[in-house]
Order: sequence, then structure tokens, then C-alpha cells
Amino acid sequence: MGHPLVRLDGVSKAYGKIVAVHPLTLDIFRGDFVAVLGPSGCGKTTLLNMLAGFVLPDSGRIEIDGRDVSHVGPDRRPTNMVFQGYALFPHMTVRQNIAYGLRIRNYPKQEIDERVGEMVDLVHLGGLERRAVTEISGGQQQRVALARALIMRPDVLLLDEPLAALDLKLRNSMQQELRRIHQSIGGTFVFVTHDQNEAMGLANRIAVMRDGLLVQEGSPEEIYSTPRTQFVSNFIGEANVLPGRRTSGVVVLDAGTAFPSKGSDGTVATVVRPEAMSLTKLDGAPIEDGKVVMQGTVRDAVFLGSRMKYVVEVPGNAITVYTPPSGRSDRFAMDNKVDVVWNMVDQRVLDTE
Amino acid sequence: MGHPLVRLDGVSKAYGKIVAVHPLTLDIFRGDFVAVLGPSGCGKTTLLNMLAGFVLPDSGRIEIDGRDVSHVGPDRRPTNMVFQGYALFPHMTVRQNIAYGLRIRNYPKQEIDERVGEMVDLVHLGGLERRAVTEISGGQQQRVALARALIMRPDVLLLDEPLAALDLKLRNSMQQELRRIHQSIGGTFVFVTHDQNEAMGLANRIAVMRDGLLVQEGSPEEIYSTPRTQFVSNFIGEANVLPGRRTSGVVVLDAGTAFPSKGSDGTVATVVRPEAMSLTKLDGAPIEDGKVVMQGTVRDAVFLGSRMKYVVEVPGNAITVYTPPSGRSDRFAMDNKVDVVWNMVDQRVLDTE
Amino acid sequence: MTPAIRSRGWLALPYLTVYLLVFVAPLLYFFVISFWRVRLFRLMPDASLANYAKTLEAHSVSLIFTFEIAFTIAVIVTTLAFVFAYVVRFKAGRYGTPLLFVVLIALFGGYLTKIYVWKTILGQAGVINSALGLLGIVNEPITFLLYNPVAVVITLSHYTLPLAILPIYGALRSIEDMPLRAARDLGASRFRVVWDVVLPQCRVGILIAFSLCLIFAAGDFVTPLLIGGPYTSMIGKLIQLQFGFHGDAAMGSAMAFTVIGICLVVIFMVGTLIFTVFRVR
Amino acid sequence: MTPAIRSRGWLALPYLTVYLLVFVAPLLYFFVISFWRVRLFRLMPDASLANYAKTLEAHSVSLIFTFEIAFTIAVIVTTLAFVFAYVVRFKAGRYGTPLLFVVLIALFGGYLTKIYVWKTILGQAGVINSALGLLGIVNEPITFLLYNPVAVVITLSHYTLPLAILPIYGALRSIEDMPLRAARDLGASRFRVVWDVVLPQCRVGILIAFSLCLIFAAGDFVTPLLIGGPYTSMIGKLIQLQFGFHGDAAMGSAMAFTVIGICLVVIFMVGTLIFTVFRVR
Repeated sequence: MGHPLVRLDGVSKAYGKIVAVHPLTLDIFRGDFVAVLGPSGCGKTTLLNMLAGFVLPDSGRIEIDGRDVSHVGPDRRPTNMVFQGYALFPHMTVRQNIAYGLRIRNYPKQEIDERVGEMVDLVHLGGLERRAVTEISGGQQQRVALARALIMRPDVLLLDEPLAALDLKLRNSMQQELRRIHQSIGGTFVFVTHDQNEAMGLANRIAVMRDGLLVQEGSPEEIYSTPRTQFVSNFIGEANVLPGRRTSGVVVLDAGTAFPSKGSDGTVATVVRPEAMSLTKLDGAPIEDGKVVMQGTVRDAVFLGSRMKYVVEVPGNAITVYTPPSGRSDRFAMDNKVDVVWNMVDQRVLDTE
Repeated sequence: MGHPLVRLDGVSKAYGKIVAVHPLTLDIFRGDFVAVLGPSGCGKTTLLNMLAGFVLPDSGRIEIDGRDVSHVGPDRRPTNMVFQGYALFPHMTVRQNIAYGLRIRNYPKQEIDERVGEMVDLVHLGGLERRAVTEISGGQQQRVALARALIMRPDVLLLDEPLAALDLKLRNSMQQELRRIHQSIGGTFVFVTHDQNEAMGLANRIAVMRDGLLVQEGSPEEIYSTPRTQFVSNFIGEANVLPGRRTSGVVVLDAGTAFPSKGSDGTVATVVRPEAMSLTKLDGAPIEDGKVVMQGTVRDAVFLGSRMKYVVEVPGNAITVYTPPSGRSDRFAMDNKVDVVWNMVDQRVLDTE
Repeated sequence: MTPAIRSRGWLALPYLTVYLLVFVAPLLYFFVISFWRVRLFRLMPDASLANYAKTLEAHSVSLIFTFEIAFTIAVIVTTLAFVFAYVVRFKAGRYGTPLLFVVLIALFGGYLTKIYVWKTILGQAGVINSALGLLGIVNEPITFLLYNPVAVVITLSHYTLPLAILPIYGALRSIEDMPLRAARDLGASRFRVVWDVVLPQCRVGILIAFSLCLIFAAGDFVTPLLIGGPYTSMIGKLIQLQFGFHGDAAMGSAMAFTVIGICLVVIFMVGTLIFTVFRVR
Repeated sequence: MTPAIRSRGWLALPYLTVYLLVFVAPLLYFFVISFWRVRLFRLMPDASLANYAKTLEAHSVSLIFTFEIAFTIAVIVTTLAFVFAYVVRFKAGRYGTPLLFVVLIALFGGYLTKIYVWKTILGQAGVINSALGLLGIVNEPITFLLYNPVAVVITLSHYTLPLAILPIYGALRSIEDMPLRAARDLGASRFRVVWDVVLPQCRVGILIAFSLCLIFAAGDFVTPLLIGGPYTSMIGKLIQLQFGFHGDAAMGSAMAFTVIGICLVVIFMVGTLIFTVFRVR
């Protein structure tokens, strides 16, 4: 990969006494599609605004393509943004919106026409050029916002919760669309989101933030399968977190089961994904090697189409289990006792203090 | 079940020349949790407003608990509504909002206090009674709206897109909450939504609407596994719809495969759920009985945590396949040839005209 | 630019302060003068309440009369304005905006014109007398229509109505529709909805409308002069005499600030009343 | 109640029409009168344009002068109002609302008071002369400050500023923040953002502000009377004479409607200009 396109080096920002972003270091490489993921108030939007130039960092250094832009205004940075809610110019047509950035730079009319044409093709807006942006649908507005930023050929395209305002069906198709556009122009995209599905579905790298700190950074697979903290495991996908204690290489869970686990003595949290668990009735049958079993009571069973969702009460906890859908006959009924089983390789034991 | 609590009998509504709801008949039984599901503009909101009394039907009859309420105003119907966006009284506290309906009816102060207390407990709002509703979170506002309607002990509780304004995490927990409340008070709930996940996760009966018509009605399982039309199959869950033609008991798909299927000759659409398909490399191995195989090219592969999503190009179509997550090694790479396999029992062949 | 960065609001403050000073300072200067004295036709600095004492002593009848009229106008106009704004906001749908534009245009369709309109309608040779004469109801023109307090109330109400509509409409516009539906759904009659949900949310707008009408009516001197007749001795006329004929700016200022002071007291009382009656229960 | 049911807006229309008729009818009556004639001090129905012809003939100098002044005031005030409203909307953050409240209160802080404030400041014994005298710059009070068109412009500008701020602020308030950021992000300077994004979106508000100032300044007669001096012969004074001294309501109406007509023409032209300059490209 070589030299990173964007370097954030010890960048921080505080508003009065409230620290939005603690000193943070992050490299973004050319061609990356990076998600900055975190709950609201985690500092991700401030981070994006610092990349765009709307917020100047209190300390640290922001480099884009080798140039220090820490104190350069948004109008003179090689970044462009797709704003949350799109921020289209409501008094302009689709075409006028897309062309605005080039008009500012006094490009000749012919070149503007050409590049607007390219963009309209890229985002599939053909035929809508003369429509007012207030008259088109949410999905189309989203495309206009994208075209308006991409026409500037930015070194880095920034996106603020790009799919948040769309409904489910549209979100899925726009997600595929964004991946296609990213691949076809080969650009570098950075977006912030609080929706882990969006992050997983779009990005090749995810940076998880919490309380102004960068908690973990890596590929979606790394973050999903080896979350570094309980917070990450809960935030990326659903997770059952089972508290327990390790004594001389054996973890005893509060929920009433035990398994061997190397590590120092102390309290631990065992994280298991709902889809890694299965429900069964052992009726005293022996446990297979490498599996963990726990007894519980079914408290809720919901048919979700592609899967069943069970809520199972275990001592001190209520856990969620997803199983493949099944006929009415082999379902576990409400308030019945069941055994919850999972493979030890699918769990992750985190030391807690 | 006996006599239905709510009877809609040939109810219709037009605005000028635009028909919002064509004559529609629907029974709702005591204790039901009914979802009216459809895309925007399908007439579901008009239907809900007719139940609430905000819109009077042009024709037909609405009965609640045996009483004809077709022309009774919203203030004198035994229904209460949880509005989209909550519609709380912004100038009142949480307690004042919840108590408003009882105050209108001039209940004695003591009884109001008692019932507000019950509601606050039911929806877990303890300690927030004196807060302004503008100062509490979206999830809490949702609970206030629910309590404000439930305190009236309505025969039917109506909910308009109850979870649409909440973010994903909150939506999941509120969904569980609503199920719990429905079970604990044993009421009859009717809600409209455009989100099939919401409908599946909450309701025990789903009514699918399209263009002012009731298309299909039944349990979530019925609708998911035996959709009556292409529209329903696409709207409830994701579906791959493969066009083809049946000639003398054999369906030949445009995508390049064939299987036996009883029925009259003509064009058909074969619907297969993405999670019912799997990807493999047969390399000329024979096909098992009862399975269908189709060749395609992988065009996109996304890791989504609990599953992998593949987009596979087959002749004339791009289909989606969900498979369990797997290590990097046994994934299918972009632009590789694969075989898409599914069981014939998991497909549904619909005659199209 | 960087708008909507809340924490930087104070940056604009010094700038706006200068703006307001230039804009408000002349009035402040007058306030200072009101404690001065005039000797030999020249203003002499002082810090005396004598002007105020004299105002209350010599003009109490006129002040009371003025505020009776102004209060009547403010109550009538605020009520009419609420009804109009309510209908435009909640009933007129897409006709609302053009209707409001008409109101805005009529807002300053001409102060003078409006005065003379009423003078002509109510006058001896005016519309009402002509109609009565043609119908044979009266033989001679009736004269009691004009040059009395009622004529002043009619004229000033006509003039201030648009002023009162705008703030109330503004307040109504920020009221959302759905909570009104929710109130209906919970069993409230149409009237209860207005009383419980609409009015408590536009108390500030109503108070502003009332204040504008009151201040305007109490301070006006042209209408009483042209239309009020000799017995409508409103304070505005006397203030004008003090500045003009007597040339005593100190006394005139004191009288003007007495009017403003009484206005503020009345507004405070009416505000308390509105906030109590339309309180949230 | 059932608000927000769009298709039923027309139900409110007859009701509002009645309201507007009661409210606008008096002005219409005057419009009719303007085609009548006065014979022997009585109004006689007629359909003649004679009054209008006479207005243009006899008062053209005064009309031109009036509109020079009114136009100047409208331009100055609209500009100042835009700057103030812009700062309040985009820079003042949470101080915006209280600031606007001050403006609203000052809106009718008293017409009369404002006139006399300026009369006192600019007059022979006023603040400026006192200051100049104390500093020894002049020996005798300078008199050219008052009783001239400039004094009228200052006074009326001071009075109409709040009127102009409100519609512009209203227009600015409905402009969203984020598109301004987007423009910056696309390379626009702060000035370009105002020119390309803000101004085109508040053209209507600016035109309303301009119109209010123009109509008010053109129709006013009190300020020229008290502060304008003998050579500031604005048309308002003449209209008042026509109604009052001459008692010719027909002629007075014709003059008033001539003023209104010219106002509409000027507003139309300025509107066209604003919509062309701040057009969307």
C-alpha cells in the first residue's frame, strides 16, 4: 500500500470542557472505503468535520496526499462531502446542484456540461437534470448529493451517515450502488455511521469510536470475530455477553456452566454471537468435546422469515439465539426448558476488571 | 375465537379521483396483534385513520365490539392511537401527557394518579414524570406516547409506524418491549408499517396492502412461506424472482435450468429465498434428487457478520444468496464461476400472466 | 460562515451590540432628558422626577382615558387576529400563504388613507349617513358617528389588526398538527383542543400581539387628532403639544416614558393573566 | 378540527372572504370614490379620471420628490435590515431570539417618540449642536441639520428598520444551514455563499421588506410635517390637506391611489431587478 493518502496524527478537539475527540492517530490508504462507526456522541462527526475542514483541530496534524491541511478551510481542501440529509441547494435544479462546484472554479461551460453528463450517467439520474431537487425522491436526492461531491474528483470523499435517511429497501439497493461507484471510480471514501450493518455492508476497513477514543480498527471480519472489548462485541452485530470468573484455567459462568480457558485469574466476560448458539434437548445425553452447554427457559420465540429468534432466560441473564427457520412442529415452545449449545471456538473470553 | 372485535366490511375511501382504499373487508379478533404492511401510498395509513375516526369511509361499515362506529368521531371511539413521530403535547410534562385523556373525561384526581402510576411502571418511565417531553430521548418519547394511549384502556390500540423513528438498536429493544406489553395487558393492537421486519417481529397476523387493495392476509409464517403474488414475495423478506415458462409439466427458467412442476402451460415466476440457496462447485458431479442447480458468476461478496451476502449473475438476472459466514479460505472470489443450488421444496412457482 | 456552531454565538454579540446601540441610543437619550428641566427654552441637565410627578398630576384623567381606549382596542384586535390566524393556519390549507400576503400588503396600505376612509364613512356626508338618508330613516345627517372615542377604536382596530395577526400566525405556524389530532383521539372536543393544546402554545404570540396593539394605540396622536373630536383627549395629542407648541422636550419625554411605563405594567398584568388562564394542567 | 387535510382548504375560503371583505372593503370604497367628483361640498357619483389627471398634472414635482426620498429610505433600510437579520440568524446563535424580541418591542416603541427624538437630536438646542458648541467648533447653533430631506430620511429609516428586519429574518430562518456548508465544501468563499445560496433564497423576503419601507415612507405625512421643513413637500402632506383643509375626498382618494399605484410599479421593477440579479444559475 505504501504511503497513506490521509494521515491523522494526534488530532484532538474539545468544545469548552467537553472533549469530542481525544488525540487520535489513523492512516487511510488510497482506494480504501473506511467506516467510522460509533454511537451518537462518540466524536465520529467531529472527526469527519475535521477531515472536511469545518472544524479545526486543537492539536495534531492532518495530512492529505503529503500536504498539511490542518488549518486549511473547507473550500480549499481536496475533500468533498455528502452531507447527512443531503444539504442540496433547494432553489436549484438537479443539474445546477451538480454543476455548482465547477461553476465556482470558473470551468468552461463545455467542460461543465461534459462532466455533469458523466456524473448523471454514473449515478443513474438521466432525464432528471432539469427537475427541482425538491421534486425528486429521497433516493434520487441522495444520488444528486453524491454526484455533486464526486464531480469535484476529490482525493477523499466524505459521507455523513449516507444511508440513514433512506428506508430499508432503498438502503439495501443504495448500499450496492455505493459499492459499485466506489469500485468503478477507484476513489477513497470515508463515512461515519452509527449503523453496524451499513459499516459491514460498505467498508473494507472499520474504525470503531467511543467517547472520543478510537477503540478498534481493522477489517469487518477482524472486528466481528475478534472484538477487543465488550463494547465492540455489542456494537458490531448482536452478542450475548456472559459474565463469569476464571480460576486456575477454568472459567465458571454465572449462567451455570464451565469450560477450560487459559489466562490469569479474575472476572471475565464470554461473548457468543446469537447465530453461533443452537437450542436442543439433551435429556442427559453427553456433551460433545469442544462444546459448551447451558440450561435455560424459552421466554420468547419470533419467526423472522429467514430465521427464528429465541429469547432464552438463563440464570442472571436473558440471551438471544438465532436458529434457521423451521416448521411449527420442531419449535421450542414458550416457557419450556432447553439446552443452549455452542462451540468453544465461536466464543471469545475477555478479561474484565 | 368467536365473534371478531373489529369488523371492516366493504370499507372504502377516495380523495377526489384517487382511490386510497378499495372496498376492503377484514376481521380483527380480541388479543390480535395485527400488522398492516405495504409500501408508502398503498392506503394503509388511510385504513388506520378510518379505524381511528379521523377519516370517514365513503362506503362500508366499521364495527367495533358489535357497535357501528362508521360515522363516530375520533373523540368518541373506543380506539386510541400511538402516532408516528409520537405527537406528544410539547408544552406538557411526561405526566401531563399521560394523564391528558383521563383529565378530559374528568376522572377524580386520585384515580388519575393511580392509573398514571400503573402506566409509568408498565412502560418503564419511573422518575421521568416531571420532565418536559421535549427533554427526553426518542425511545422515552415513544413510551410516553404508548402510555398516553394505553391509559385509556382502548378496545383497540392503533399504532402508526411505531418504530420508524428509532435507530436500529432501540428498534430491536422496543420491539421486544411492545411484545411484552401486548402480552401483559392482553390487548388488541393494530399497526401499520412499511418495514417487513417490524411486521414479522411484532405481529401474529399480517395484512399486506398494495394500491388500496388487501393482497394477502395471514400469519407471518404463511405469508413468508406461501406468498400469493410476486409482490408479496418481494415485499416480505428478500426474494429472488426467476422468470420462466411451463410447458407440459416442466418449467424452464430463463436463467438456464429446468425442473418438473405441475400446472397449466404459460409464463411463471419462481421465487426462492436468498437463504434457501447455497453456492458450490459441482465440477460435473451429479445433482441430488429434489434439487435445482443453476450456473452463475460471483459479482459481489460482502461479509455481514452473521452471514455472507453474494450477488451472483445468472443469464438475465442478478440473484442474492445468503450463506453462513465462513473463513476467508472457502469463500467464492469475485468473477468466479459458481453453481447455485436449492431444494425444490424451498421454491414457489407462481403463474404470471 | 460555519453556521450553526452554537458555542460561537457570543462572537457576534459585540457587533450586534453596536448595531442595537445606534438603533436604541436615541431613545435612551430621550429617557435621560426626561429627568432634565427646561429653563429659558434651553434644556438643563438634572436628575429630577418633577416631570413625572407633574405628568401624573396634571394628565391623570387623560392617561386613564387613553388606556381605556388602548386596552379596548388591544383586546378586540387580539381576539379578531387570533380567529383569523387560526383559520388561515388550520383551515385554509394552501390558500393560507396568499391570504397572509394580502394581510401583509394591507399592513401599510397607508395609515393616512385608513384614517380618512373611516372619516369619510362615518362623516356627515359619508356612506352611513347617505344610506340612512336615502332610506328615509333620518332627515338630517347624524353627527355622533364621528369625533368620538368609538370612531377612534374602529379606526385604530382596523389599522392594527394586521400587526396583531403576524405574531399570532407565527406562533400558530410552529404548532404541529399531529398533537391536535392526538388530543381529539384522547377524547377532546374541538373546543377543548384549542383551549388545552393551541392556546397554551401560542401564549407568547398572543401577548406580543396584544402588546403591539396597546403600545401603538396608546402612543398614537394622529387618529385622535383627526377623528377623535375635541372630547377625545388622548395623551398622544398632549405629548405632541408639549414637544411642539410648548417646546418642552423634557416634559414631553417624561410624558412619553410614563406612557411606555404604564404600557409595560399593563402588558405584565395581561401576560400574567394569559399565562394563568391558559396554563398547562 | 382535523387539521392538515389539504383537500378541504376551500371550505375555509368563504369564511375568510367575508373576513377580508370587512377588512378591505373600506379601502375599496375609497377606490370607488376616487372616480367621483365633489360639487358644492358633496360627493357626486361619476366615472371620471379627472382627479387622476389633475394629480399627475399639479403634483408631479411633489410625487417625484416623494419617491426619491421613499426609494432612498427603502434601499438603505433594506440593506441594513438584511445585514442585521443575517447576523442574528447565522452568527448570534442562542442570542438571536432575545435580540429579535428587542427589535419587536422597538418596532412600535412609539412613532411620535421617534420623531421627536430626532427632532431633539438634530435641532438647534439638540445633542449635536450642544456637543459642537462645547467643543468650540461652532459659535452659533447650526440649523441645517433639521427641516430638510436628510432629516426625514434618518427619521423614517430609524422607524421602518424593524419592519424590514422581520420579513427578511423570516425568510432567512427558513434557509437551512447545511446547504451553506455544502457550498463552502464545494469551494465557495464566504461571500459567494451569501450571493449564490442565501440571497436567491430570500428574494421574496427582501422584496417584502423593500415594499413595506417604500409604502410606508411614501404614504407618511407626519414626519415631513414635523421634521421635513417647508421645502420637503412630500405628497403625504398634500393628501392630508386635500382631505382636511379642502375637504375634497374624491381628489384626496385619487392622490392616495396614485401613490399606491406608483408604489406598485416601483415594487414590480425592483422585484424584477432582485429576481434577475440573484437568479439561480
